[in-house]
Order: sequence, then structure tokens, then C-alpha cells
Amino acid sequence: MMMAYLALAAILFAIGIFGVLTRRNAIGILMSLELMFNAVNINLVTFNKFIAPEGLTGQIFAIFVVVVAAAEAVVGLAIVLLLYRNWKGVDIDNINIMKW
Amino acid sequence: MMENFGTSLGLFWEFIKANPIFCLLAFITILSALYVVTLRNIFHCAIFLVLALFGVAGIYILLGAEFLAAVQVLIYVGAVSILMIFAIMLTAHLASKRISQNNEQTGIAIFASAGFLMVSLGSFAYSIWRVQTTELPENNTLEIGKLLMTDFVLPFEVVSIVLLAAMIGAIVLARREKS
Amino acid sequence: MVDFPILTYTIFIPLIGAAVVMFLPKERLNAVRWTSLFFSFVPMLLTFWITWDYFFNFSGTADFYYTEGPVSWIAPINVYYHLGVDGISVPMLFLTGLLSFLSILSSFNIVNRVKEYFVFFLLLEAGMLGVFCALDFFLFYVFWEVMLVPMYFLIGVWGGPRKEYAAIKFFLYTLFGSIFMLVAILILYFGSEPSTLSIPELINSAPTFLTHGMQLLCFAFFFVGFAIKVPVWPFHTWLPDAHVEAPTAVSVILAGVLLKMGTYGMLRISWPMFPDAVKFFSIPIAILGLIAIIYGALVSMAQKDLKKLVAYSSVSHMGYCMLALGAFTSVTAITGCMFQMISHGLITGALFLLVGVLYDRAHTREIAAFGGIGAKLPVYTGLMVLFSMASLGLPGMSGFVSEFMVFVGSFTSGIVWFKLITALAVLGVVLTAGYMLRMVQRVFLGEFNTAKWGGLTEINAREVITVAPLAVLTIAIGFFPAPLSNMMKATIENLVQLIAR
Amino acid sequence: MLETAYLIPVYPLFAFTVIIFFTRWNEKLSSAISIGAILIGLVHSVGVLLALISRHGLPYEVSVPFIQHPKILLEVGMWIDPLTAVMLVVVAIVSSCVQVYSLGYMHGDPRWSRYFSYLSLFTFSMLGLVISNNFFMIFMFWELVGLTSYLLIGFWFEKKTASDAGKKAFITNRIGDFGFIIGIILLFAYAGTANYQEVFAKVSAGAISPGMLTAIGILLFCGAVGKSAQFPLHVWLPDAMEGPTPVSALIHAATMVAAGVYMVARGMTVFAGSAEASTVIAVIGLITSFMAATIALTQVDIKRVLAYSTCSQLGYMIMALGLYGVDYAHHHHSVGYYAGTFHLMTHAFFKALLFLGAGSVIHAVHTNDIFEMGGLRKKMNITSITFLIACLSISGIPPFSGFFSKDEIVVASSTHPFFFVGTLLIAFMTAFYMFRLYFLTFEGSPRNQHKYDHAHESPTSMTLPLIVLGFLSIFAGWTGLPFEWFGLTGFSHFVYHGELAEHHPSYLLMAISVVVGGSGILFSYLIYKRKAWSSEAIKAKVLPIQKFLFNKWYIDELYEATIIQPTLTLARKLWWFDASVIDGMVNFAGWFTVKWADAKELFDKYIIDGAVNGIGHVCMAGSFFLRFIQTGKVQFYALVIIVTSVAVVLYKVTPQGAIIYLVLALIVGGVGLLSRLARPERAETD
Amino acid sequence: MPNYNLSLIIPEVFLFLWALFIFSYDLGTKRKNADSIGYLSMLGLGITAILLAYYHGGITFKNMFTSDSLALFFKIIFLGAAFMAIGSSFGLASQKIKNHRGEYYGLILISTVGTMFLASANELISLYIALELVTIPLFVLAAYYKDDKASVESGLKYMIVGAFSSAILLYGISILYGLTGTTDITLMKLHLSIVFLSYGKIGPALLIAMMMVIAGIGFKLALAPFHMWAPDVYQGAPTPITAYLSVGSKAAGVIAFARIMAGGLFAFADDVMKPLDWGMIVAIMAAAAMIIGNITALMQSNIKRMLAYSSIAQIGYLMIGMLTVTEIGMASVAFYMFIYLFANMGAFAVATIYSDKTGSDNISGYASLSKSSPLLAAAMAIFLLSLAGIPPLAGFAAKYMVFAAGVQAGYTWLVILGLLTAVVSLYYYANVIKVMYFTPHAEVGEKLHPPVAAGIVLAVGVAGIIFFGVFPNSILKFAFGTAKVFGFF
Repeated sequence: MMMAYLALAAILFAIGIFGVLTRRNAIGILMSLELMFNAVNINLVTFNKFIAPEGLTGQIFAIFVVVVAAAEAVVGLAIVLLLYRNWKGVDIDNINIMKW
Repeated sequence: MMENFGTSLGLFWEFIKANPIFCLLAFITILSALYVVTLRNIFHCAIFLVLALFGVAGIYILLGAEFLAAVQVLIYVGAVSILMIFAIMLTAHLASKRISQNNEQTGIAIFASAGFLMVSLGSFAYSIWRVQTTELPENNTLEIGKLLMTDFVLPFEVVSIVLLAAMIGAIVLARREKS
Repeated sequence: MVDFPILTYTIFIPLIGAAVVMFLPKERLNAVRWTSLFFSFVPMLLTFWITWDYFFNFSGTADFYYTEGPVSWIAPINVYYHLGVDGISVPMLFLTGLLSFLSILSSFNIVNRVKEYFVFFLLLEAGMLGVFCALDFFLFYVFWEVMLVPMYFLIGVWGGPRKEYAAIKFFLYTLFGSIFMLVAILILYFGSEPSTLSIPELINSAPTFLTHGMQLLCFAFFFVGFAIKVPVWPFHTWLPDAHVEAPTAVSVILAGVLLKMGTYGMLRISWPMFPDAVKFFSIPIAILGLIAIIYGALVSMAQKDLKKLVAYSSVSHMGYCMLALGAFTSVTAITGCMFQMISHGLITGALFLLVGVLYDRAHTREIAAFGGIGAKLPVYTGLMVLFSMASLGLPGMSGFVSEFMVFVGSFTSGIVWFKLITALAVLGVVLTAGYMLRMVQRVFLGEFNTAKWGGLTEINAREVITVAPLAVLTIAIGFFPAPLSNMMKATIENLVQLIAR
Repeated sequence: MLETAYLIPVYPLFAFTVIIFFTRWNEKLSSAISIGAILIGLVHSVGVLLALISRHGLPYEVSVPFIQHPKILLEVGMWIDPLTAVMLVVVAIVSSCVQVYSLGYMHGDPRWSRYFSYLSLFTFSMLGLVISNNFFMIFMFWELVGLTSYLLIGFWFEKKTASDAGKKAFITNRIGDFGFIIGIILLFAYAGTANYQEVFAKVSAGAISPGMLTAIGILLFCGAVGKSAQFPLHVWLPDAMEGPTPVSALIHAATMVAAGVYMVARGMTVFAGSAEASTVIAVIGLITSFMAATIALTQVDIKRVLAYSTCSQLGYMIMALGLYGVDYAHHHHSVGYYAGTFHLMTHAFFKALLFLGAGSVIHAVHTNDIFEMGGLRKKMNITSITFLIACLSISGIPPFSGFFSKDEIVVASSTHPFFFVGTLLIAFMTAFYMFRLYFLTFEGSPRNQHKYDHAHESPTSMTLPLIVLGFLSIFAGWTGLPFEWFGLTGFSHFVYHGELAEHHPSYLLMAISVVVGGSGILFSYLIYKRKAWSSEAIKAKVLPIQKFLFNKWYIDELYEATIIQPTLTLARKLWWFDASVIDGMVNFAGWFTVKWADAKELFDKYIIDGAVNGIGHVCMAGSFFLRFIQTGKVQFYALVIIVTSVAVVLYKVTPQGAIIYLVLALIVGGVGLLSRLARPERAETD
Repeated sequence: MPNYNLSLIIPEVFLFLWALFIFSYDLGTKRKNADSIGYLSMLGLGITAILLAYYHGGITFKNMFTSDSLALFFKIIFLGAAFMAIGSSFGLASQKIKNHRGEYYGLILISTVGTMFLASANELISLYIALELVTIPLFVLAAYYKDDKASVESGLKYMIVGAFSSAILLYGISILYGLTGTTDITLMKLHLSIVFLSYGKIGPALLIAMMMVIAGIGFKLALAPFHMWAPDVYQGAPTPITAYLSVGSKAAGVIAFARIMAGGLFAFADDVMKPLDWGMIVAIMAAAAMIIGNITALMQSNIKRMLAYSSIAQIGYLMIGMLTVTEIGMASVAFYMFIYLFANMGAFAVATIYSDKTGSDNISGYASLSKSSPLLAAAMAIFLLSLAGIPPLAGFAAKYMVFAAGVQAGYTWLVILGLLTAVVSLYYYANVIKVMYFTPHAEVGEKLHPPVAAGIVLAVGVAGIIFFGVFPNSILKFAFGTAKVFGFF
């Protein structure tokens, strides 16, 4: 049974990775990141249930992750706004002044 | 080979029959997650993100983490997703754009994430997991509260600093300068 | 053993001098010059005293004297501050002290960024003196590297037209060499039990704990480091550039001292520490030396630039050292190597000084541009001819003694191939005569072009003073080599026995 | 006297130092010091000679260590035996004569003082060479005389020819010394010492294998070949005539060039130890002698004629010594040794005389070309008479000194038919060209009236030495009389090698040699005085030969073509090699990178201006390409992270799998990138 | 409520409160004060250091806060980095960020608080959160020039890659949690050994976990191939922030890496990861870092970008020490980081001063610096030569230690590679010196007058480099002391 959860998490994580790698919209990337964090959380909770049920470390960790993810999302969105102001758009592809 | 496939299919069916709720949730989650990363209209993506997050919340409940599920709904669905949608609104007029939202890396990205999936599932299958039979404590929300105030008080405090920093930072960045 | 740490003073007085000069006002050129002269004069006296004292008191034995320390410097990695000199470092100290002083004296005509120039020069001197005193690998390596930076600046800031290229080339080449040395040092450090960086201890213990292969490896690593400094034949390309672009005084130091560090390092470290490797590599080394001798001579024969000619001549001359080093069994050869190092230091140093004198006046070093200068500048010509003769190994000058001893030594070293190699190497003497006389003739003899060089002025007193000591020493060693050889005798015999292990 | 003999070289050295450092500005004083020093030296050396005679030639040796080492003992010291003593006196006499002569000859020369200082330096070196007691020391002075000869030949260095000649002399000698030093080193290696006596002891004890002895002998002889201008290294001597004539007289006639002969005589035990070496020596001597004589027949420059005659005479002596060696190796005694050394002495005197006379002539008519002279006898009495004496002497006409020594050489060669013939032939030619010279110069009618008119006898300072030497040219030979008088044994009983051997003069041989010499004189008299046959006609008859001889057998040209040019070319080649290949090997990689057209200015900016070497270039190229990995696309960075992580993990499971994975990743990624590039740029998102 | 020894976290708490004070002070004084606020922040750091001297040594919050010598050592580094970063910020604080000085300094301080917690975190949850606390303020600071595209872009890139790798790190951590059922590193070690002893293997999951931890922390270290964000971000961010990124947050990564890998997992490397144990993985990554960093730096014309690549290479050198996991190795890591602090901060400080004055970061612009402001040029030369590892500057001692560790552990090939690349690195460092000193220049630019604080920073840097180069003894002893934490005897 645990494997099923892990598999779900892994799939979700993979999808997140795919999103981060491919979305051209900055906000899209942020969303994909959220997916990845959720996958991690599923992992944590699963392990908590199946491996270390005597404590609740996993769940608590998951809570912290949620909080941190939210914080990152906030900062990320703020930066996205700056993007929009400076580039009049949020297309990552156009944003490579600095290279080489 | 063929019957081999058949048997595995059969096992899968057995599994679905055994725990339909999980399968439903997993199906919803994965599908909407896929929509999130593939749809062209970013707004729709946000909607599906909400759906996916709900699915995950359901999973939490299955895993006996009610409090976490609540947190999930509150923070993600309630806060983050809304924030996202706000941002989408602010950067609005491309929401309607009907052009590809994926860049030239799509192919290799599929390749990479598929590789990741394969590797991780494979290695999970071949590793030692010391699965315990004992159940989680009944209504663990209380437990979590206790732990947050005792064992995990330090990260609890630190994470608050994180939030503070993020807040200040976001304000500083988002604020329009009057020049 | 001596109550006051004379070596430390010798090394660090130039450092203090550098500090003092740094705080002098930029505009007071003469103050800067004379201060730095003073701060190079004192160490020179100290080195003289050391030589004197060593000669009369300690020549007999092979141990280190004036030792200081070992005082723990970096305890966790067993680095000690450990100085000491023996029969092969004392002459080098003497040479360094003398040449540094003379070069600083000859640099009085520097006008651009005078202060920085002398600061760097004093730093350089400190580094060089340190290398010849250090008995701890870490210390040795530090001093070894410390010289690079001032040298880099001296070439790069005050050099000729292609100074940047020459400077960076010198810097990278030598650094490239020394990194291998560092690896070898680390291998030795961790190989030894208990781990030590003390050169004397490792000389005793290294052959015992290193496997044959390891010895070869370490030897090779050290060899690359030293060979680039010498420079041994295939690694020599940095030398012409550096010498030609560097200001006169710096070329003097380069030729007079820096090149010697390579051979000194071999004598101090590689040879006694890796006897098997020496036996293994002796013939290739000698062959490299042979190539250097012939090749350097021929190449300098083709030079059109006076300074380049001298530069390549030192490639050829250091070749004799390598040949002698190859003949590790022969005390005579090793002694000859030391003689060659010293006399080459004196002679080539003087030649560079003289070339500089001419360049200051004529602003060209094109050999073809001159002719018949002898009629106009007899004294200068006399000196130049004197040193050319010394350089081509004329008896009665140090060059001859050293070359002769190298030949005899390597010939009698008892290794069959050396008979042939030596015989071929003697050819170098002829070639040297060839290019030196060619140079002398085309620059000083023949028709004097009054219209072009009528304005040339005779070498002045300061310049004569810078060269005179070198001339005296060259001739003195040429006629009375016995004191010098006695000074090194015990050490070198001991060295040869160490190699024979 | 003997104990202080080491002072003999010291006097001129002292003179040299004083002049160079102190009295350079006072010409009179300088010359006075120089001459005074050498005169003292002369007296001293005569004293030494007498002392040695009084102790019946018992040698005297002292030595002090120079460099002392377990493996090597180099010492400086003096070894005085009859040969040394005689040479000392000869050198001292000739030197002092020449110096006095120079007072007149060099009159008004701007570098007067330096000239005399050089002469002193030379005298010092030559005396040192003679007096030294080991091979190492002889080599040192050997080189020193070479140096001074270089300085003196090039004394008028404004003349290109002069400086060229100096260089040529030095380098040619160096080539000889190349063998010499190897020989000495070999001696070190096998005898363990350089001291004459110890070496000889070892040799006679048979400590050195015959083959090695031959090698050593020949190598040592190389030195003599260089110094004594023997074939094939004789080419420098004629050019050396560019120097002032007194110098030629002193160095290139009487003393320095004799050093080679002296060395051979000195090391005779070594040479005599190997018949092969001795044969080589003898043959070389003969060849040189013959060749030089033939060349001398045709030369028109008075000094060159003399120069070649010097070569020839030296060859004579060498041959004699060589023959002695041959005989000695075959254990029967001959007079060669005595003949050689004896001729060395007599030749010193009359050849010096000849040169000084020639100098006096040149001084008078300001030309070297004998065809512009003639009839000078009336103008220059002393010169002509002394010159005639010298000519008779060299032609071996009794009772002149040359006769005695030459006769001994004839005797020595008489046991070797081939050499015998050669000897006589050379004797004939010698007489012929010497008198050709004499007649053309002093007899007949002046061929250049103008010069003739300005001609005049030289001042006393020049004639006096002529007279002195004239006397010596007559009487020096009489010491060779094979019987005692005034209780003094003859030269042969004073200077000898091995055990003293009696030998009786063969009057037949004397007669032969006299006849040969006389006939030579007769022929030249008929041709050049009587004009019985026109020399032009003869020349016309044998024109090719004449050309061949006149151009000195084309040997200089040969060397130029076969040795000098190739060396220089090789040097240039190597220089190119060094500048382009060795550096270039390192710089190679940079070469193709520069080919990148579009990146050209980038490279100019960053590489050409600062590249260190090839590794530098490679790195720069690497840098140039690595930068493009940094696409600036953040998602690409993320991609790299994930792909590498996965690859590493895969590597653990299946290494091949990891490789395949990476390769596929590259392919897929490349395809994606290309497809993107292929697609036309899509509309901007706003 | 178990009674935890709260005295241990006094320095962190104080610094946090001080940050709040800075925020409010700036608001309270209507943002008028350019310098005083900067000096106040530096003062706060100073006080924190003093407090640190009193309150350290001990464990509290169940291993979530381990105040051992290692933590102390790195906290000093962090404080120093923040100190120098703030000290060199005065110029831009007075010119470019008029409205948000308080937040600027405050966020640096908060990030520093995060690093300090991180240094003490011996438990994954606190470690992760501390890591985020370090990073999130830096996202903001990197994008701090809000109307400068470069700055915003660097912020964005940093944020995306940062979040991405933190997710990866989390995934790895979650697997570790799954394998052991705990997040306490020491317990984790224990559990892993139990599993290993009872089952004879642990399984590839641990491999994935390790790899993802390495990747996640490798991002902070800018260790190749996770380095690619670094040049862009460094170039765009405000220079002092770049400096802080290149030292402070790198050091954070270093200690996190040391705690997890060296402290926790290295014992199991061999059994799970043959033929490629994580030491070898890291070795390859270090090699890549040294090569890519040094080679690519050769052709950079922008000093910040050049220094970015150089810092990538520097981490490569540092990892040589790390991956040996020997006493001398871990000591060398600490020591290297300490020396690196002075050299790199100093170099960036000079770059800041220059760009504040001229607004340009082009190396070519440095021509004539040695004439116009010789001291500045000399300082720069010293910093660069130290980075290149030329004795007697401290950089050499540091490199020597690291390479010594490498040789001792048998990574000789890596050491030789490192030395060769060090030679390469000398080229671009020397290139700057060449421009400053050798290049003949038409006009001498006017003298640069650095702010006092920046002057202090430079002085500290130079002094540190020279002093610790000649007398590394004391600090090196300290470093060896820290190595004891990992339980070598």
C-alpha cells in the first residue's frame, strides 16, 4: 500500500519537474513548484504513517514545508510582479540578459 | 508475456477494487497536475492547481493527517492559489493568449522527469522499508499541537521568522516606488 | 649555534627595508634609492661574514650551521621555522647578497615608479635569500613562491615592449613547475613516519619509506619544478622572453640567482632524497644537459639582439650544470656544477649589466646596429671583452675552472655513456667561442660609425663599480679556486655518498 | 736561480698589470716598463740556463695544489729541464728584440701603451706555458697565448680583415683545443694526474692500453695542430699576418706557433708510446710542410710568403719529432727529437729576423707586395744584409745556424725513404722561394720608382734587433756541433729524450742537403736575378697549378662551404625552431581557434593580447565554448540539475544505462532545440 | 514543557531582535539616515559576536540546536561575511536604494540569523527551515534593484532554481526520513547502521536520497553541475549581496553538507554506492567545478562574473577537503572557508567601490587604477593573489591544507588537477593585475574615495589575509578542533 502512495508522490513530483522545466510562464513555474512540494509532503506523511507512526515528525515536517512553500510562493510572486513591470510580460524565455 | 500482462492488469484491477477512494483521488490529482503543466491558458492552470491540491488534501485524510489536510486547504487553496490567481490577473492580458506555454525543452523535460520517475520507483522497490504495524495515535491534531509547542518549538519559531522575512521582502519588492 | 640569528636577519632585513621604503614619500627619489641600497647592503655584509666565518670555521664538515629552529610555526601540520646553511648554500647566499646589492645599485637610473620598484626588489631579495636558507619544505616552498610575485611585477611594470607577455609567461611557467613540487612534498609528508616536512630528516628517511616507483614519481615532480627554473632544455622558452623584456637589474637577478635555484634545489633536495631515481635518470638528465649546451650555443649564435644572445648563452651554460648533475657519482662533477653556477652567476650577471649600460646609451640592442665601439669606449669594451672571454671559458677565469671540472668529473664518473656525452659537450666550448667572438667583433671591432654613435659616452663610475667586483671575483676564482672548492668539499662528498646509497 | 725561476713569467705579468692600470697614459714609461721587465726576465732565464748547465741538466720541479679533491688533484708548478731552459731563453730573447724593435715600428700609434701591455701579457703567457709542469697548467697558458694572439692580431680592429683574422685564429685554435682538452681529460681519467712526470711514469709503466694511448696522443696532437698551424688547421696563420709585423715576428713566427712543437716534444713519452700516433704526427708534419712550401712559391705578399714558410718549417719540426716517435716505438733510437727541438731554437731566431726585416721593409715602402719592391739593397743596407743571412740560414747553407738543425732533420728522415725524399724536396723549395723573395725585394731594379724614392733605412731601434738576431742566426747553430768545446757538450747532449745516445755526423747527408739547398738558390738566382728564364713564361706554362697554389689549395673556400656556412645555417634553423616550434607547439592550439571568423575580434581582444602559451590557448578556446553552456535560460539550469542527478543514480544501478540515458538526453534535447530553431520566431507575448 | 537551555540561542535571538530594531529604526527616522543605520547593523553583528563568545558549547532542543565548535567556527564566518557585506554596502545604500535601506540591512541580518541556526542544526527539519531562512531573504536582496532588469532577472533565476533545488532536497530528506523514521542526523546514522546490520543492505533509496541531498545543497554551494545559476545571479545582484552569496550562503551550504553527508551518511557510502561512492561522486563534481569555473572565467570581461566563476572553482577546491572526510580534511574545509571569507569579500568590496563610482563592472575599466588609487589597487592585487594561492598570503595556506587532505586520502589525481587549474586561475587573476598595473593608459582616472566602512572592510581583508597567511597556527588549531565534531580521534 505504501508503495502506491510513494508512487503517487513520485509521479506528482515528476510532473512538477516537467512543469518547472517547460513552462514559459513564470507563474506556471511557481505552480509546478507547488506540485513538487506537495509531492514531498505526501512522501512525508506516508512515511509517517507506515514507518514511524509512534511520532508525528512527518506530519509536522509537512506543515513546515507547507509554510515555507507558501513563503517562497509569496516572494516568487513578488518577483514575478517585478518581471512584469520591467519586461511587460512574464515569459521566461525572453528573460536572459545575462548569459555566457 | 500476454497473460503476464493480463495478470498484472488483473492485479491492478484488484487494487482499484480494494481501495477505490485512493485511486479516485490519485487519478484526479495526477490528471489535474498534468493539466497544470500542459494547458495553454494559465488561468485554467490555476484552477486545476486548486483541484490537484484538493486531491492531495484528500490523500492526507486517507493517511490520517486530518490537521495537515486542513492546513493544506487553508493555506494552499485559500491563500497560495488565490495569490496565484491575483498575480495572473495582474499580469492579465496574456491569460487569453492561445500560444504554446511550453518551451523548446519539452521533449527532454519529459525524458528527464520520466527518468526520475523510473529511477525513484525502481529504487523504492528494491530498498528496505521497516514498515510498522502500529497505528497513528487517535486524533493526532492534539498531539501535533503539543509537539509544535515542545519538541518542535525551535523550527516553529524559526519558520515564523521565515514568514516575516518573506512578508517584508514581498512588500519591499511589490511596492511601487514614487519617484 | 651562533648566539644571534644571523640568517633570520639576513632574510628579513630586506623585508624591513621594503616596509621602510614603502613609507617614504614618493617624490624623494634619492631617499628611496639610498635607503633601499642600504637595506641591501647590510644583508650583503652579513652574507660576506657568513661566508668568511663558514670558510674558516666549518668548511671541514658537512652539517648545517647557523641553524635556527626548528621552531614550531604551524603546529597542526608540523611546519617548522628551520634555517641553516652548508657548503652548497653559503656560496649561493654570497652570490645573492652581492648581486642584489649590485643590481639595486645599477637600478638608480630607473625613473618610473621608483618607490614600487625598490619595494618589489627588496621583497625579491628576501625571497631569494630565504630559499637558500630554508630547511623546512613548507618554508622552502613559501620562499620559492614569494619570489614570483615581485618578479612578475618587476618584469610587467618596468619591462620592455612585450613585458606583459613575458611577465605572465614567467609567472605561469614557474608556477606550473612548482605545483608538481607541492604534490611531491605532500606525498613525502604523508609518506614519512612520523609525518615531517624537515628536509634533513627526509633526506635520511625518504629512500627508506618510498617505493622505487614512488621515488621516480616524486623525483619527476621535483624535477619539473626545478628544471623549469634552471631552465633545462625543453622548458627554456620562458627564459629568453623574460630576460629580454626585463629591466637590466632584473635580468641580472634572473640569470644570476633565480636560475641557480633550480640547480640548487636539485642538489639540496632531489639528488640526496631520491638516490635510486637519480641513478635511474642520470643519463637522460645528462643528455638534456648536452642538448642544452649545444642547442643553446647554436641558438645564441643566431641571435641579432645582444641581450637575447646572453640569455640563450645562459641556457647553454646551465646545460653544463645539468651534465654535471647527471654524473652523480663524481665529487668533481658536482663541485664543477657548483663552480659553474657561481661563475655563471658572476659572468652572465656582469654581461647583462654591461648590455644594460650600452642600451641606456644607444637605446638599441641590435648587434648589427653597432660596430667599432671599441675605438670610442675602450674601457667598456675592455670589460665586455673580459667577460665574453670569461663566458667562453678562458683559463684564468672562473668559467674555465668550472667547465674543466665538469668535463673531468662527468668523464671520470665511471658511467660509460658519459665519456661520449662529455666528448660531445666539449664541442660547446668551441661554439661558445664562436658566438661570443662574433658578438665582440660585430659590436666592438671593425669600422666605427661616428655619425651614428659619436654621441656615445664612456661607461661611468657607478656602472664600473657595479661590474668591478664581478670582474675581480671572476678572475680570483679563475686563479685561486682552491678556497671555494675547499668550502664545498665536505658537503659535496657527503652528498655524493648520500646519492650512492 | 732555479728556485726563483717562477719569477721569470711574473716580471712581464707585473709589467702588464702596471701598464693597464696605472701608466697607460704615459707612453714612454709604459714601453720602458715593458722592455725593462722582459730584459730582467731575459737575464734571469739565462741565469737559469747556466744553472741548469752547471748541474748537467738535472731537472728541477716545484708545485703547489690548485684544486684538491679525492678524485682530482690540479696543481700549479714549474718543471725546469734543459728543454724548458732553452725555450725560456729563446722566448726571452726574441721577445725583448721584438719589443725594442716595436719602439720604432709602432711609433705614433694611438694605442701604444696597450700594445706593449699586450706584448707583456703574451710574454707572460708564453713563458708560463714553457715553464709549467703539468698538462692542466700548460692548457691554461695555451689558451692565454691564444687570447693575446687574438688581441694582437686584431690590434688594428678598425680593419675588418684584422678583426676577422683575430676571430678566425681564436676559433681555429679552439677547434684544436677541443681535441687537446679531451686528450687531457683522458689522461686524467687514465693516469689520474696531469703532472708530466707522473703521467710519463704511468705511460712507460704501460698503465694505459696502447689503443687508448694512441687516442690520447692524437687528441693531444690536435692542440699542436691548432697552435702550430698544421694541416688542416693551418688556415689561420697567413691571415694572422694582419697584425702588426713585430707581433707576427714574435707570436706567429718565433714563439707561440712553436708552442705546439714544444708541447709535442714535451709530451714525447706519450706520443712515442704509440707508433700510430707518431706516424700520424709525422705524416701531418710532412703534408703541412710540403703544402705550405708549394703555396709559398707563388705568394706575392712578403709576409704571407714568410707565414707559409713558417708553416712549412713547423711541419718540418713536427715531422722530425713524429719520426723520432715512430723509431722510439720500434725501439731504435734516432736523432729526430734532438733535430726537432734544435730546429725549433734556430728557426725561432732566423724566422724572427726574417719577419723583422720584412717589417723594416714594409715600414720603408708601405706595401706588402714584393712586385712593388726591388733594388732596396742600396737604400737599406743593414736590413738587406741581415735578411740575406736569415735566408741563407733557412736554406741550410753552412755555417749558418739553419744548416745544423736542418741537417739533423735530414738525418732523422734518412731512415724513412718516403720522408727523406719529401724532406729534400721541401728543402729545395724553401731555398728557392726564400731567395725568390730576397732577389725580388732587394736586388734588381726598383719596380715602383715612387715607393723606391721614399724608401729609407729604418731607425736604430729597429736595426739593432736585426743585428742581434743576425748574429744569433749565424752562431746559434754552432751549439749543435757534435763535439765539446770549452768543456760544454753540444745541444744534443743537453736536450734529449730517453737515454742519451751517441750519434756521429754523416757527411754524405750534409753534402746532399747543402747541394739541394744550393740548387734551390741557384734556380731562383737564374730566374729572378739573371732572368735567364722569364718567370712569367713559367707561370704561363703551369698556370692551373699556379692558380691552385696561389689560392692556397682552396682550403679556406672548402671550410667556408663545408663547415662555417652549415653551422650558421643550422644555428638559424634552430633559432627558428625555438621561436616557432617549441614555443609554437605550446601555441599550436591557439592557431585553429583564431580561425573562428566570427569570434575573431573576441580572440584579438582576449587572446592575442594576453595569451601565455598553448595551454593558454586551449583554455581560452575551452572558455570560449564553455561559456555557451551558460545559456541564460533558467529552466535549462534546472534541467541540468535533474538530468545529472538522475544520471548519477542510474550509474550505480547500470553504468551503461547511465551512459545511454545521457546520450539519449542529449539527442532529445538537441532535437528539441533544433525544432525550436527551425520554427519561425513566434509572436511576442504582449 | 521540558526545560531547554535557552541561553545557547541568545546570540541568534539577539541578532533577530536587532534586525527588527533596524527595520523600525529606519521607519522611525523617516529613512533619512544613510550611514548610521549601516553602522548600527555592523554594531549589531559585533555584539552578536561578543555574545557568541559567551554563549556557546552545548546541545538543546533535542539536537535541533547543537552549539559545538564547528557551529561556533562557522557562525564567526557568517558574522564576518555579513559584516563585510554590510560594510561595503554604504555606497549603494546612499545612492541606489534610498527607500529600503532598513529592509536591506535587516534582511541581510535575518539571513545571517538563518545561517547561524543552520550552523547549529543537527536535525533535518531545523536544518531545512534554517536553510530557507538563509535563502528567502537573499531572493529578495538579489532582486533589490527593482527597476534594474539585471537585478530582477538574477532574483528570478535565484528564486526559481533555489525553490527547485529546495524541493529536490526535501524529496531526498523525506526519503531519508522514510528509511530511518527519524530526522535527527545522529539517530539517523544509528538507524541506518541497524538496518544495515540486520538486513546486510539498505538499498538504492539511500542512493537517491544522498544524490538529492547533494543536489539540493550543491545548489547553495554552486557546485558543478548545480552551479549554473551562479554567474547570472552574481552578475545581476547588487555587488555586496553577490559577495554575501559567494561567501555567506556558500558557507551555509558547506556546513549543511558537512553535517548531513560527512556527519551522517559517509559511513554508509561504501556499501550502498559502490562502485561509485559519494566521495567519488563529489570528487567528480569538484573536478568539474574546478575545470568549468577556472576555464570559463578566463574569458569574462565583467569582474563580478569572473569572480562568480572563480568562486565556483574555489568551492571545487574546498570540496576536495570535504570529500576526504578525514580530520585534516574537515579541518581544511573550515580553514579554507575562513580564509576564503577575507579574500573573496575583499575582492568584491573593491569591485563594489569601483562600480559605485563608475557604475561599471568591466575589468578593462580598471586600467590606471594603480595610478589613480594605488592602495585600492594594491588591496585588490593582494586579494586576487590570495585567491590564486600565492604564498605567503593566506590563500596558499588554505589550498595547501585542502590539497594535503586530498593527497592523504589518495585523491592525488584530483589534487594535481586542482593545482593545474590553479595555474589556469592565476592567469585571469593576474589579468586583472595586469590591467591595473601594466597596461599603459592614456588618462589617469580620478581617485576613488571609498566610504569609511568599506575602508574598514578592505583593511580587515588585507590584514586577515596577510596575518593568517603568515601565522595560521591559531586559527588552524581551531579548525582542527572543529573537525573533532565528526568524531575522528
